[in-house]
Amino acid sequence: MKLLPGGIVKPKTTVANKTGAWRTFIPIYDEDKCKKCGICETFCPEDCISVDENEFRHPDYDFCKGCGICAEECPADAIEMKYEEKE
Amino acid sequence: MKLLPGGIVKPKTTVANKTGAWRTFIPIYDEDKCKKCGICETFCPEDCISVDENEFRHPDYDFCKGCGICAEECPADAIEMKYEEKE
Amino acid sequence: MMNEMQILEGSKAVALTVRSCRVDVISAYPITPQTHIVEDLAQMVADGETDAEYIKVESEFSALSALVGASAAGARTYSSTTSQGLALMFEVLFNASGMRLPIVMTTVNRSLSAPLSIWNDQQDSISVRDAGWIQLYAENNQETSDLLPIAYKVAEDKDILLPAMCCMDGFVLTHTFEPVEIPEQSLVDEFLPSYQPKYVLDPKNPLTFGAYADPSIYMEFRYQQHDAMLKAYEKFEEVAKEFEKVFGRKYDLVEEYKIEDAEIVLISMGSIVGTMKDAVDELRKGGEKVGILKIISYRPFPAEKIYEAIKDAKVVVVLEKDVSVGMEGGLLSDIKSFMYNREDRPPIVGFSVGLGGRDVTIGDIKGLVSKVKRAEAEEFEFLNLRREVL
Amino acid sequence: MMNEMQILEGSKAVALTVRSCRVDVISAYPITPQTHIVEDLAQMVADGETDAEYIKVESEFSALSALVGASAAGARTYSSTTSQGLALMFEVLFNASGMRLPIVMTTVNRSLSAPLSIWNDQQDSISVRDAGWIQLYAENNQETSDLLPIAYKVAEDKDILLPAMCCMDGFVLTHTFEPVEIPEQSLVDEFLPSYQPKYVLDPKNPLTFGAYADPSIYMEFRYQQHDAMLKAYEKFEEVAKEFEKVFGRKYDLVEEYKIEDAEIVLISMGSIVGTMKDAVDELRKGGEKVGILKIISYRPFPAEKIYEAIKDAKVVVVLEKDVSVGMEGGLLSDIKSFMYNREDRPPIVGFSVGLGGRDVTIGDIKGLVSKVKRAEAEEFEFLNLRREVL
Amino acid sequence: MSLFAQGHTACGGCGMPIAVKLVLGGSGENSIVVSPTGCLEVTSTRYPQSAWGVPWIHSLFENAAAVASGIETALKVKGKKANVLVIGGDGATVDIGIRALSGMFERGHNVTYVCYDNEAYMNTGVQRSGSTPYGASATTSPAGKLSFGEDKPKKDTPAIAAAHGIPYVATASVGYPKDIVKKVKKAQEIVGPKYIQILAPCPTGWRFDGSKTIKLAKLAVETALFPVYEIENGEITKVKKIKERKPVEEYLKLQGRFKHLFKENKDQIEVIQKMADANAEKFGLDG
Amino acid sequence: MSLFAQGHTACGGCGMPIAVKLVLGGSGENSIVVSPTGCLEVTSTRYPQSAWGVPWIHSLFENAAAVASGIETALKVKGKKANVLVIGGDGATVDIGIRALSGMFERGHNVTYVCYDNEAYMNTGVQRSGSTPYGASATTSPAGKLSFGEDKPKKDTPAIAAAHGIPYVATASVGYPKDIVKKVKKAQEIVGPKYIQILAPCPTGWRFDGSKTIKLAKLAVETALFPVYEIENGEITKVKKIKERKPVEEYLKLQGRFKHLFKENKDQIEVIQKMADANAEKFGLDG
Amino acid sequence: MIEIRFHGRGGQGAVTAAELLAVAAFNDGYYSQAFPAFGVERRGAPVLAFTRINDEKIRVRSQIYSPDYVIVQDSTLVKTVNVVEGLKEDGMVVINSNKDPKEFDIGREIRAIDATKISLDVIGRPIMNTTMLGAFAGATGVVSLESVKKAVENRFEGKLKERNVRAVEVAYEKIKEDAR
Amino acid sequence: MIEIRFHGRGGQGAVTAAELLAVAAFNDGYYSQAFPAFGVERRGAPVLAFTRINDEKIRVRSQIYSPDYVIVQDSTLVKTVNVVEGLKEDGMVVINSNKDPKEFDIGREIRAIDATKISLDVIGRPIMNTTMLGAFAGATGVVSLESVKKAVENRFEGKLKERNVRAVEVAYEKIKEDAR
Ligand SMILES: Cc1ncc(C[n+]2csc(CCOP(=O)(O)OP(=O)(O)O)c2C)c(N)n1
Ligand SMILES: Cc1ncc(C[n+]2csc(CCOP(=O)(O)OP(=O)(O)O)c2C)c(N)n1
Ligand code: SF4
Ligand code: SF4
Ligand code: SF4
Ligand code: SF4
Ligand code: SF4
Ligand code: SF4
Ligand SMILES: [Mg+2]
Ligand SMILES: [Mg+2]
Repeated sequence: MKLLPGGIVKPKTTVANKTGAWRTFIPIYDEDKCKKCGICETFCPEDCISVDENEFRHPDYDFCKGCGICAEECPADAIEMKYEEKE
Repeated sequence: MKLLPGGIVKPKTTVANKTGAWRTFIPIYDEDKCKKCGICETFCPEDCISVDENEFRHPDYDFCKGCGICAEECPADAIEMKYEEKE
Repeated sequence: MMNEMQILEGSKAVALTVRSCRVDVISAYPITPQTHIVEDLAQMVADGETDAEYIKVESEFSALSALVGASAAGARTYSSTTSQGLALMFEVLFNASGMRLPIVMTTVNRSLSAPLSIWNDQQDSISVRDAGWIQLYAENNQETSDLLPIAYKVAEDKDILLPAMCCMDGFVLTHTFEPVEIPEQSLVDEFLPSYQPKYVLDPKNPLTFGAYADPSIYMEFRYQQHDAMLKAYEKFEEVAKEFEKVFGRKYDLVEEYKIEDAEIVLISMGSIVGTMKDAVDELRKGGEKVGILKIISYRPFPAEKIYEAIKDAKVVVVLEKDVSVGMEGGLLSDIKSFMYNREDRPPIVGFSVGLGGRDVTIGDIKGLVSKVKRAEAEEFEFLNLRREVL
Repeated sequence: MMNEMQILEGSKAVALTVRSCRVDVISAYPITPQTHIVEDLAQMVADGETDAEYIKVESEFSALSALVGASAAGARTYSSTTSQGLALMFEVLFNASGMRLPIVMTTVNRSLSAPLSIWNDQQDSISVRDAGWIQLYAENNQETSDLLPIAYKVAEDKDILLPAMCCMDGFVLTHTFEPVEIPEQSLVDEFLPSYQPKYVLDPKNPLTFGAYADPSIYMEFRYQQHDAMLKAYEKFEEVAKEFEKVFGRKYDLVEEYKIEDAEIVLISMGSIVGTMKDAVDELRKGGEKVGILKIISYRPFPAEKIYEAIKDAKVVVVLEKDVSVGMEGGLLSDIKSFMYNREDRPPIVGFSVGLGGRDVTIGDIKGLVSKVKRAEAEEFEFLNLRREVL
Repeated sequence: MSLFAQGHTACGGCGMPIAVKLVLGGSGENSIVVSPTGCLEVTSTRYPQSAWGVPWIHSLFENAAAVASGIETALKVKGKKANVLVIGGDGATVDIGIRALSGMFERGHNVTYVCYDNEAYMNTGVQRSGSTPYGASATTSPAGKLSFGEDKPKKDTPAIAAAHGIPYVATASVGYPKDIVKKVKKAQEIVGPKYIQILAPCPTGWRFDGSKTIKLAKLAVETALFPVYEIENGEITKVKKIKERKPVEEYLKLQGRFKHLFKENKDQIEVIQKMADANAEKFGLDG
Repeated sequence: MSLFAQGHTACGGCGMPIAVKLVLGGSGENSIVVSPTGCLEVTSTRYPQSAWGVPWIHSLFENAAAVASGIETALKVKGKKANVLVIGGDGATVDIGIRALSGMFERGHNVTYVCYDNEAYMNTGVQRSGSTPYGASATTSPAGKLSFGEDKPKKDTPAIAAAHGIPYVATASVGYPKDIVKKVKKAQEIVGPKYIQILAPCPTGWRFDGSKTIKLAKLAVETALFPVYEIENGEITKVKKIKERKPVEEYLKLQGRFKHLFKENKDQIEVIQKMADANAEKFGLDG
Repeated sequence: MIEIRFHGRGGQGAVTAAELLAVAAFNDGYYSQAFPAFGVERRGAPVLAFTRINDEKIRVRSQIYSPDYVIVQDSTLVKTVNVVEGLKEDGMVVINSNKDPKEFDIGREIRAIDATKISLDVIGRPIMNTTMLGAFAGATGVVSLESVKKAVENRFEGKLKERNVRAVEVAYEKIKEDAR
Repeated sequence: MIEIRFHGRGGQGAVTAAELLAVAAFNDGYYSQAFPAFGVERRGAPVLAFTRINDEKIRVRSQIYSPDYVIVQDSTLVKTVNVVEGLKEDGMVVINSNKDPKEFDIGREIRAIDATKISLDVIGRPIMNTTMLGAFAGATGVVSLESVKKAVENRFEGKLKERNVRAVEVAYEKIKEDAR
């Protein structure tokens, strides 16, 4: 790739950077408990929680750093942080 | 005179600079009118008005620039600004 | 020709030319002796004589920073400063160049504090010679004007994209009334089309400007910038030719004066060259083979042209208004360094002259030449030092 | 010897040495990779381990400005910065030197934006080479420490009175743990007595500092400053001898490494010299007559010592971590310029290396030497450029 | 996906990207953002990658307000319209950048300046800033034998901004996301300089577990240590009332940066409580 | 002779040297003064002469507050005591020097910062500063076909200073000399940063006859365009009441810098009158 | 000269580990040098650190490209980073893992230790950098156990000091045991 | 080349006078140059300004040390400043004074005019810089009356324009008359 003068960069190109690998703990979502309130989504610093057709939330593990905010803030205790065995 | 490193200068050495020569108008003090209030002295930007033993004020013409503040502010109209014939 | 000329202050000539370059955004902070330029521009804005906006910043740091933003947003931009103001911009100078923004600035040349001095020398611009700015030096107020559209055209070229400063000696040029042919609007429009950058800050194409570079790539950005400056050498020549076509006035990176047969070549930049020309004429009358190489473009550095001009001289003398403390002048170093590995290289000596506004006369130049002829000049020295106070 | 040593981070070594120099006033602003130095100092202050006051300024501009005030009031002063911080200080750098205040600063070397880079090169300090500061460069953390008391002693000498920066490569030295013999307090006290300036801000002797100079006198102030820098050459030698007497470690303006019979002399400054030494040893094993001239003092410029060291070389190679955009490196220019009028002058080529933290290995040095030997090196080039992205 | 993309490299649990996505949510696509050096810039724009979905520019650490001034002016001359924002850290805003900021305020540029306040220089390793709160240990104002950490109260930057006579000043916290979006939207509708300071906890610098970011962002408000309010044309027009104000201890004890207060410097906790009480009083937070 | 000697080269009738001698009168011999670049520096310290009777130092235009911070700290370390003052112009204070000033305030240095306010950059030829009043014509905010001069209100620097939470802020005018001496004396007794802004008319820049300096210095106060007050620990503690408030016209018409208002821009005089009214209201000046 | 490269994640103390190893070697009477791969990495992101150990003064300043040893503090890194890059043919990897080292198919000698578990057990936190040093000492003999312990002792205070020293010992014994 | 030096006081418009003289010469078809002795002088302080007039382009930039003419706007300056310094032997001084020029014992030709009075009478203010130019043109013929008037016309507006032009004329006539 050739350098553009001054180092101009295309938008949203960090998506190539799979920060999911940084994770130690992983959030596990329990649809049975979920109230579809969207709080997890609002607070996720990685903005990596999407909504499916049934309004359930799903973290994108490619990017989720496992911070645990969603689990902490979920009013329904629908998210559990687990130590992730990645090997 | 040798330069001191950094250009250090002795205090109050501007007194060598006789700014009286700048004057176009000259303040003439009238002791008969003077109330000895000291207002002229307080306001003179050249700080060149002194007090004699009788508490009369005298401008130092070596420095007086002839601004006219003293004349303007004198509550007794004891000072008159005159065009100065210096030649 | 004479009747197309106006007689006016150098600062006014610059301000009028800036207007005719159809600058979009001006951002500047007042400082002696640059003030008249920006005051004239402010008055034009107040009178609706230009469409430019003038940002009345609170410091020179912000003056140039605002232009970084404006230029990235696609505006043609202008500033002017000098001395302490240029020094205060130092960090932004490198930044603007690294970001490859073709900002143009009139650098009025004045000495640097301490001690404070509002008078002319060229320490300010020469001390920022590393920063990646094109630097052009004017001898007279015709040049202070003409070099502006030339600077814009070189700077904005897609292969260059470097900021440029047009340097003019403080007071000596800014405050001098003399006849100048102000580039006419229609001709300027012909010569200098509006600025159409390829990449701008635009929500429709949301690019990121100024990403940082880790060790895997930083060096390449620096090289690119370095290379652009090298390319600006030929670009300047090309643009100067176009300028000549439109305006009839001829410029080059350097100007030679009575140099063909010269045994002593004097090199300098800026307004002092005028005085030197008169001195050379007088010396020539006395039979001395003296010539002048005037540097107009200090960056890009006109290396090959300098070489061609001085290779046959018996001795070369660089006169400049700066000193790298404990070393010598910047121009002297650049010239000697560039010539170092050449076979046919004349001896070169250098003088710091006119620091802090010390006047330089025709007599001074003649004295200096005679000192050099007598082989009494040191490799580098200060001209006209008052030894008695030291 | 080994058991008097400690192993610790370079930044810590510097901080401990600053403390042992009995600095009165510290003023600094954090910036990577200088942070550990000032954090260590802040902790010492918080723990009452030093009598110094630490002014937690809001910018580097104020950091140095505060020291201008403190130094004029008679305090021994210290700061540390790097890169953008040094650039931001630019105006104050000239000012502090012109005011002849012996402030000492650790300049951590880092590249300049744009593009932003927090990594090491020496563009920052080299680009302020005109400013009238003594500049010393350390190869390792023993030197980063030892050069501090030396710098104070030279700077504070009544014939010198110039500020000094001790330069250390960012990360490469600041963040490296290695064994260092920290100058012991009693020895430092012996070597470096307290600062007793002749003129200070004192109501009992109400002097005026920083008067401005008109054209009749400015040039003489500049010359005085220039002359002080020239004098610092011998002063450094003198002080280094005293240092050796007290601490047993020997310093000079330059250090020669395997240079006696060297046909190729490499010149550089800072931490890269360590890698170069290993490379030279390997090259020598292969029969190459290569040596190194390490510049410790870049300002004052060790002109004569450089001349002596390189005059018999077949070729000289300057490696440096900077570039004057469109020209070449500053050290290269200085050396070539200084040697220009000499008769016995070897060819000199230069390389910009390690810009923006690009790593330089033993292999790189060997490759560079072999390129020079094959006479394939250009007069000036960038080492290890990734051509594919250009 | 919002206008601030995934794959940025902020620490897990960082409050700053939460603030950024909310701010961009409020200002929308037609925005141009300027950021000074700091965690945001470093974690979002390492060449050749960028997290930004709107045009974004970085120049230096201390000049974002001036760069934004230039952009706004260029748009004006060119007859274009876009929301010009600065999003910068507290250090860039309240310390080294305050001259540029003050100038931008004074000149009346139509720019929304957002300061994400993580209360120290995080990018360089948690050195104090003017915005660091009293009692916090930072690397240049460390707790130590003679020191209980930062000994100056948090710089009141919103008050300084308001003293410039700008039309809109607000504070907010990532604990209250809708409030942020609302305030940014409101700011965009006002012509002139706007200043919004958003508390964005930093797990690394404050030393707490990243999952507690929102909790702390709320506690700072609930203890009245970080009052949330709006000032329009110099008048306080709205404050976020606190139902039951919590003792500052609840907030402090969760953070490593205040740990030392619970050992040698208990008296300082009372000082901090008084500061909270003063805030509550001044802004009428209780109730 | 006061501590500011004769032979300085300020224009005849300049208000600034009046302010300086009064300030030094208040602070006394045991003072150290820092001055930034400006009329004061240039008219008092041309090598090899100095008007100063106390130790004085100049470094640059924008760093006086930082230089003073360093001096104060050095004295502290050395165990010496002296009144450290800055005496600087409005440009040096409210524009280019405001970062250094803000930093000095925040750090709490024991320094009295005196701004002599002549409402423009006089030394360089009457360019606008942040302190230039609305409607004044200055060389970079000139009256012109499309312009009535400066179009931004005077920067409220005392309010900005007060927002920093410093213990003492005051305004004064050379029209009231005793007030200046009193305020400086008071400031010296308070530990911490003090800010005093003194109106000092400039006959050259405001374009009036030098004899009218005191008259104008009083009129500015009597019209409520330059309110005189003290703020202690954030509270307004004292204001100079105005017996019979004068219409702003009386003040404006004496000055060349406002001359254009009496031609094409009469409406702007009303705007200025409203500003004065607002000041009177805000500070309770009338009565 | 012995060259060691550390792979870890931001926040795991890889840089501290490299420094402590240098200190330990220094304690053993060697010259040593430790430094990070300077970067802007945040917590969780992959990071590198380096240590050199030598009989003579160390002058070279480049990064380490052909290490003799690689210490991997986080086995998940193996997936995203080529941890054996440049590792000498006869070099060795010491990895933090509860798996059988044979499962890592990396073409070099490899020794595994469940340092996270040991750290959790002994120190009470999953910070395993000191533990890994104990394991490294045990597996390689490059530095002595005593010197590692001394280095760790000087770095920590109070309870953490004891526990870290203990973790070093445990790991040292464990990896020696495993080798038997 | 003709070189003229102006002596005045800050605020008296010496710089403007030098400029107007250059403009007048330009109007007459010459090349010309005008510049101040750059300084920081305030109102009332002695100041200098310079004008050069030539048939060819003027290149020299130094100050003027050997003027052909000296114009003294304020006769009080004679006491403190050596106004004839460097003045050519055959040079001339034009001074603003109501005295008989013979009273000035300065060893050069001198012409006096009471410019202050003329200015007060004609312009209504004691600003005598344009008046002095009229006198200079009359006394020396270096520039034409017409060109001086044109220069002054272009510089001023409204009433000031007329009055200044008139002052130029009056002074021109007066000094010519005196010479008769
Ligand atoms: C002139 C200058 N000084 C110092 C720095 C170093 N620096 C970069 S970011 C930073 C701290 C940023 O703090 P803040 O603005 O609060 O943002 P944060 O990192 O906390 O998000 C510092 C000190 C710099 N880049 N430029
Ligand atoms: C960095 C820098 N920018 C600009 C200047 C030029 N300058 C010197 S004094 C001055 C104006 C001073 O104004 P103020 O502070 O109000 O003081 P005054 O002259 O009005 O007394 C300016 C713009 C400078 N010296 N340094
Ligand atoms: S916060 Fe909990 S309840 Fe709400 S959407 Fe997310 S998972 Fe469901
Ligand atoms: S753990 Fe953190 S990063 Fe992962 S989805 Fe939840 S909030 Fe987002
Ligand atoms: S005229 Fe002015 S300078 Fe002279 S004495 Fe009166 S007040 Fe002072
Ligand atoms: S002001 Fe007038 S009355 Fe008062 S002392 Fe002076 S001359 Fe006398
Ligand atoms: S250091 Fe703090 S502010 Fe910076 S990215 Fe990490 S958590 Fe966020
Ligand atoms: S210009 Fe104004 S402030 Fe400056 S010296 Fe003259 S009157 Fe005083
Ligand atoms: Mg921050
Ligand atoms: Mg002012």
